[in-house]
Amino acid sequence: MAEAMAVKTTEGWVSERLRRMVATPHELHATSIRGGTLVLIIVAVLFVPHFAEFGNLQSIMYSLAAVGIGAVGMALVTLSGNLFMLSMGATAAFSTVVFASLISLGLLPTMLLVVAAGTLIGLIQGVLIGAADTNPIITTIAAASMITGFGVLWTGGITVVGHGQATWLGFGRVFGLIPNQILVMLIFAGIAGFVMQKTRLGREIRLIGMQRDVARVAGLRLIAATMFCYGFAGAAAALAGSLIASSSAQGNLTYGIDLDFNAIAAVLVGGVSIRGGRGRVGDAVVGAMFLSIIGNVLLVSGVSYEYQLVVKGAVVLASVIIGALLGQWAPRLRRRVGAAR
Amino acid sequence: MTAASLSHKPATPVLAARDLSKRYGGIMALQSVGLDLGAGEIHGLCGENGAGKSTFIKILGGLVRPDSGEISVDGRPLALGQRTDPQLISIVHQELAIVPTLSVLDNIMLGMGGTSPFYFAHLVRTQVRQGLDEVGLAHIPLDRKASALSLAERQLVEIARGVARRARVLLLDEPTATLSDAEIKRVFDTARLLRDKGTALVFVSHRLDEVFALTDRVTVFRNGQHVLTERTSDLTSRDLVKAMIGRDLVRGTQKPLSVAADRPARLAIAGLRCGDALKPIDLALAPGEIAGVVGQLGSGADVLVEALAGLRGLVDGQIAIDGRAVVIGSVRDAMKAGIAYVPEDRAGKGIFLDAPVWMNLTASVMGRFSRGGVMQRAAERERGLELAAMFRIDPGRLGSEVATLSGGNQQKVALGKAAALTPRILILNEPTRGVDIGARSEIYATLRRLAEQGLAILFYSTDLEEVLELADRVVTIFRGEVVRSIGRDALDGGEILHDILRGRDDTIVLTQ
Amino acid sequence: MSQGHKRQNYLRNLMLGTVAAGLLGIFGGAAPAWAAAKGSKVILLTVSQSCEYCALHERAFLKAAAADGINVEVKINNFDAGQQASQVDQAVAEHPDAIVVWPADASAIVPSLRRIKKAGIPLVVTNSMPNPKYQSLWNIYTGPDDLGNGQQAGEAMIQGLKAKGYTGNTDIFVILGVLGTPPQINRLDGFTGVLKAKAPMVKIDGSQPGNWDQTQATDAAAALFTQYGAHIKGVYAEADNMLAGVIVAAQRAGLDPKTLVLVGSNCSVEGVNAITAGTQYATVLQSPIDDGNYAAQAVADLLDGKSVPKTRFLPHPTITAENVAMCNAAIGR
Amino acid sequence: MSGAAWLTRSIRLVLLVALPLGFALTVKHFLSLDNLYAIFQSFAFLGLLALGLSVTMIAGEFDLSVAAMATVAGLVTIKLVVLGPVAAVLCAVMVGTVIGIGNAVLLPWLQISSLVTTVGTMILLNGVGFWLAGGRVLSYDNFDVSDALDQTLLGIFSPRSLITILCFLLIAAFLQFTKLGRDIYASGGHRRAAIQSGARVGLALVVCFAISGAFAALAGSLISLSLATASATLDSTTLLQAAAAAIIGGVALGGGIGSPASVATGVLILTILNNGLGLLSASSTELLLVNGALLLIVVLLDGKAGQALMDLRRKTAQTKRRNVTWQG
Repeated sequence: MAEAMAVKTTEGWVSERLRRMVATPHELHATSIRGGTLVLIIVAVLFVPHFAEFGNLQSIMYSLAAVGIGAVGMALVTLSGNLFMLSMGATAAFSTVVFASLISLGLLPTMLLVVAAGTLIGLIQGVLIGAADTNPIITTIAAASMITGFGVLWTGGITVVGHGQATWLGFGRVFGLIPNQILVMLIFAGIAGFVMQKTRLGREIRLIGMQRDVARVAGLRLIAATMFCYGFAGAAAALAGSLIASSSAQGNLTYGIDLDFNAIAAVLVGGVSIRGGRGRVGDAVVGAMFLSIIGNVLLVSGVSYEYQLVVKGAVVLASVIIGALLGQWAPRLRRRVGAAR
Repeated sequence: MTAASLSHKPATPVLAARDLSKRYGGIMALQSVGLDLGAGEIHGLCGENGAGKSTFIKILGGLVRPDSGEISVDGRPLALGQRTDPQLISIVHQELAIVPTLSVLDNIMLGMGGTSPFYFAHLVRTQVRQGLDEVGLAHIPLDRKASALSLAERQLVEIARGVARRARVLLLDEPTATLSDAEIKRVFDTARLLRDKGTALVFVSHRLDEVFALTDRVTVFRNGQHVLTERTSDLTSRDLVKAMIGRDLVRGTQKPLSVAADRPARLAIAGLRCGDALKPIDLALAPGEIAGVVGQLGSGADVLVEALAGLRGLVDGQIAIDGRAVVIGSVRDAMKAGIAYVPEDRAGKGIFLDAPVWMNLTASVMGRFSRGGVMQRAAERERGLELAAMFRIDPGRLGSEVATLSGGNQQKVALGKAAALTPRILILNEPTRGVDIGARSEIYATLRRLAEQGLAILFYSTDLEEVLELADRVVTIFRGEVVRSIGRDALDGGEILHDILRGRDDTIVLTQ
Repeated sequence: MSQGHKRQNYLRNLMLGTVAAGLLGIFGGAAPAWAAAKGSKVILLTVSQSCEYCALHERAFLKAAAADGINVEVKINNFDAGQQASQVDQAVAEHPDAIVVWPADASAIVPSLRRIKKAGIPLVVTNSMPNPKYQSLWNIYTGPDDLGNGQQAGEAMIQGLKAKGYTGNTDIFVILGVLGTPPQINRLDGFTGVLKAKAPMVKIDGSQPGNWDQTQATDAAAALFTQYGAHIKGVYAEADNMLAGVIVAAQRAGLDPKTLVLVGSNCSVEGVNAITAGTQYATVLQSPIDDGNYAAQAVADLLDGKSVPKTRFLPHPTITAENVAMCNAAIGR
Repeated sequence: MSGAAWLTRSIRLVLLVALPLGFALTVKHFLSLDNLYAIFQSFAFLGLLALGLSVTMIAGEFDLSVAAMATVAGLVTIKLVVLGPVAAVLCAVMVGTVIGIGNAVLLPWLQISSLVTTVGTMILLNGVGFWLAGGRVLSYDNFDVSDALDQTLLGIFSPRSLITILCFLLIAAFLQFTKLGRDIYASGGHRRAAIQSGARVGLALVVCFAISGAFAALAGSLISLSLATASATLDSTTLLQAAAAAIIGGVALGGGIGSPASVATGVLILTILNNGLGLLSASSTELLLVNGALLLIVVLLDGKAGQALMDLRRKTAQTKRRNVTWQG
């Protein structure tokens, strides 16, 4: 019986893959954004002067790295069914200050400490949301003002100048080609993706995000999963803060404060369902990539700032609308692909 | 539609639905069905899940536009596909349409229609009160918030809404599914009073005894087609079942297990208490035994099963499994102790609708398939195939989202998810709610097979037929106390009803 | 420092309420307008504590005011013009001896200034000047001369280009602050005006806002470097922290900042570090400490009845590697 | 649930009484007419925003675009003020209403959360704001309108704060005494049940978002006339403040619960707290920490912590009752 199944599965692998790509609304959305990003890159390479120059591609990577990491963290929170974490910007800003204060210890210990601090900040919120069952949006809003408050208390609003070397992270490149920052992002996203897709904890997070009550009756570890997501998102914000602070080895409570909305936009554009449980970490990274490329194309074509904002807003709104429309077409498409099979 | 199927057609139909058809994708949900309804008639509508009842109801309510057909009320045709005027046809939905944050009065007045944009609660209050008093709903509190009501009271509010609207046609979609018998009686009384006042009623139910008790005529749908419309008194229960499933139902074939007193108990409960809901309860369950717990809503019978599943937090009293004392304070405690649980609310608590079948089946036992926290998909897949075979789930659909399965197959997945734990005790809450008759007997057979392998099964059900069909032993509960715990053959439905309605001693009922 | 001061104020106010005739209350509550500075009560409406310049400004102001024996109450609004308007209402309600306002928005503040004027409370506007046609509404303005600041930056750019041997047609670009804010507009006007008049062959190829933010400035500059590539010989950023972003972008684009003429403004920590490292050519000093001190001085003089000039601009010397020490002193490092 | 609601309601009332009382006792000038006027001036702007937002919250939705809408409306007003201030305000409110309706129309069509669509609208409006401003701060030289809007009436009010109070009364009457108002509560209380029982959920949502858009626009329009200025960079914390006010006042994020009275309570608690702390010369740090802590306490009480406290209270009450019966 099992053997027969295995044979059937191998034969059906390609069509199964195809079915998977359009099976659910968020998958369909994610697939289209991946396609859209590809089309965008091709169009930009062909029609936007200077776009394909190596320096420009690098600058896209630099502008992507921190937001991409933030989007990965945000995606975990969204997948766990807790919508958005609105304290990521504050955490990132706070982390730039911690980074600059500690950088004299050396880059690696500093990054580890900063990420540990961010994890702790996230974990505290995770405990409140997971164990005390508080509303995630309001809890993180409140946390954001308290994090900023403590930040001001500590620094007095002054830019903290670090005494140490952070150039490996700020400017370093592998073989002089790929910025180290983008490597850090890829490794981070890879870890998150592995946890979410391959591990027990990741499966639990997705199932809890999908239907919390079912997960409770099924005996899944609700509190641990929620705490993990928030801890991880806090770590992501802190890592993003490190990236931002590394270029000048300085920290200030205004650096990276807009990480929240950039990460949310990436999650929305990437097609992670905000109903929770449906979507992948990679989708958020693709969303961030799409937005970075759009932003870069507009900047490079010299479009004025007002129009850049309008276009970015339109992209997010259009992506939301298209995603939702795809959601309604998805069942029909699924039937068709199913029938073809 | 044949002429024969429209025999006993009333002279002046209040509701006349003709030639209704609806196609969803490639599936004919309804194929040219019709129904005529006279004033002062209670009309039963029966059919298995997927027979087209709910599509029919949605078309009547104007929530779905049929591909063809026409509906008229009192001779005036309805505009199809638009919300039907609730004063013509009012529907009491199976899934309660009660807004918990609103007061009872607001709930009753919700969607009332009418031209005035204003709503002054104090002005309509008296009128609504009178209308309800007339049909025997005098006890419904109008000013309380609906969230403070019991499930049964909410059901009555829903019916009260139909009454207040003074609808010509009142459609009750499984109004008794969640009710205890005392409350069912109240619903029936109200329905009869309304009938006597000239309202036409449609009564949709899975419970055949109720259909026979209440209705004047019965219509049966099967696979989207009209099968029969007959006077209820002209039919036997067997006729009806045959019309519904298209063949004779073989039932009650399983011999009940006679409990040997000398067998060591698999589950032994002593002095189990849960707040005020459950007085100290003693209960023992042998391996291989299937026990049915019966009780009215609020009797504490459902609390007992939930407490054993770890859903009620820490409870007082002793629980021993195979002679070893265990402490159950959470779902995970219960699972560790060897207890698996299948909840009553399948879509809300039982299964992950948007996750594939295999992921559901192993959801509670992921720890067994993870090495260093990483899931071992091959082992998981193998176990999924085993469970699918055990519960007769099509192995080709292991990768499909559960939402795409029928109700019966969804319940099999829920059962498989619990069985995956390889429990020593399986606890079921309403094991076949919303499952059609065919899948139901399959599930009973599987449960019996599991029991024969040594599993002890304890289930709670409000369906007496189910209890008599499945249980080796019946435990009746009244006001948090066990009335009787006795072999199935030793008592009949009437005695069970007596137990759960009155308890041991009739005088208890009088002292409030 | 500032925290300690505020704690004192907090306690003082508590005392004011509970002990009706508290020792400080005699000075704090009952003094008439135009009283002497010593023992007077002044409300400072400032914009933010989580911006370096703002924080230093507030500290300097508080320190100088304390030295003059002025009791200061601070209200902060995070650059929210609407909130500042209601803080002005609140401040007027307290009948202080004088008010010092750092407008969150130089235009939106005007109706509030009218209210203060109507209430007859002496007023000092600090840091950003509303349209001079309303100058009858305030007693003294102290703060930066953004036009002059931009002009100075233009001079520094011309000088730098000459020093690095870029003659003839030269391309530069500009990174701007938040569009529409007076420093952004005035600094750009000053900068372009000087270039047009004195170095017409220097061409501004493009501009993008960096919103006073290093990260955004990095992205904007990266795009402009991409767009205009190796032609670019100089960059002007309206603030040093944004110029730090420009330096990052240049390094990432493989350009050596030392070969470019990079001119910033304010002489904040970022600028000092970059000038010391040789990656930045020049900046224009705008000292937050002077800014705060000037405002405190102005309000003290005003209350003491001294005759003071209507407008007092901060000095805005050019800072290069030679005189960077001056800047260190000015920002208190 | 209702238990936790009881607890937070009592805490709210205690705050609403204790805060002003405490400040009146400890802070000079707190009870002066001028300061009460200042409190109501703060109430005027935040109140309108929170009111519109809370109507969508009651319907079980959330309009994230209110702050951006206020900014755009302010710019529209100042651009059109040449037509006369009343016409400009009306135009701005109309724009807000239309955009609000647009938000609502997207919902049933797309069947997605308003949290998502309005994030999109917010980012878009933000861009439109910058485009309208064209890189400048728009200002209006005639201060007569500003003076008229903010003149003192009855000692502590101004036309602007009276307009806000009038809006609160109107919405309270609308929600209480119309069928549509009740449909709005039903839509938020239990969406499916509301649809099944025939409540006009689609219409209710359209009206909610129209109200939310219109009030946000009115708030932005009035504040820009009052400041005689509009710019594209309104403070980003405005939205959070409006949401915090609604939640502190007792509007449930889940929908179906709350009223204009509760919104007013929340806005007053926040404005009084900030005003009082301002008079005490609190630093922005202290303000941030106090506001954050207050919000945290409210969510904690709405969550399990409040539930636990309530269980405790119920248990003691039961023990008492039992004791009484035994004695009897």
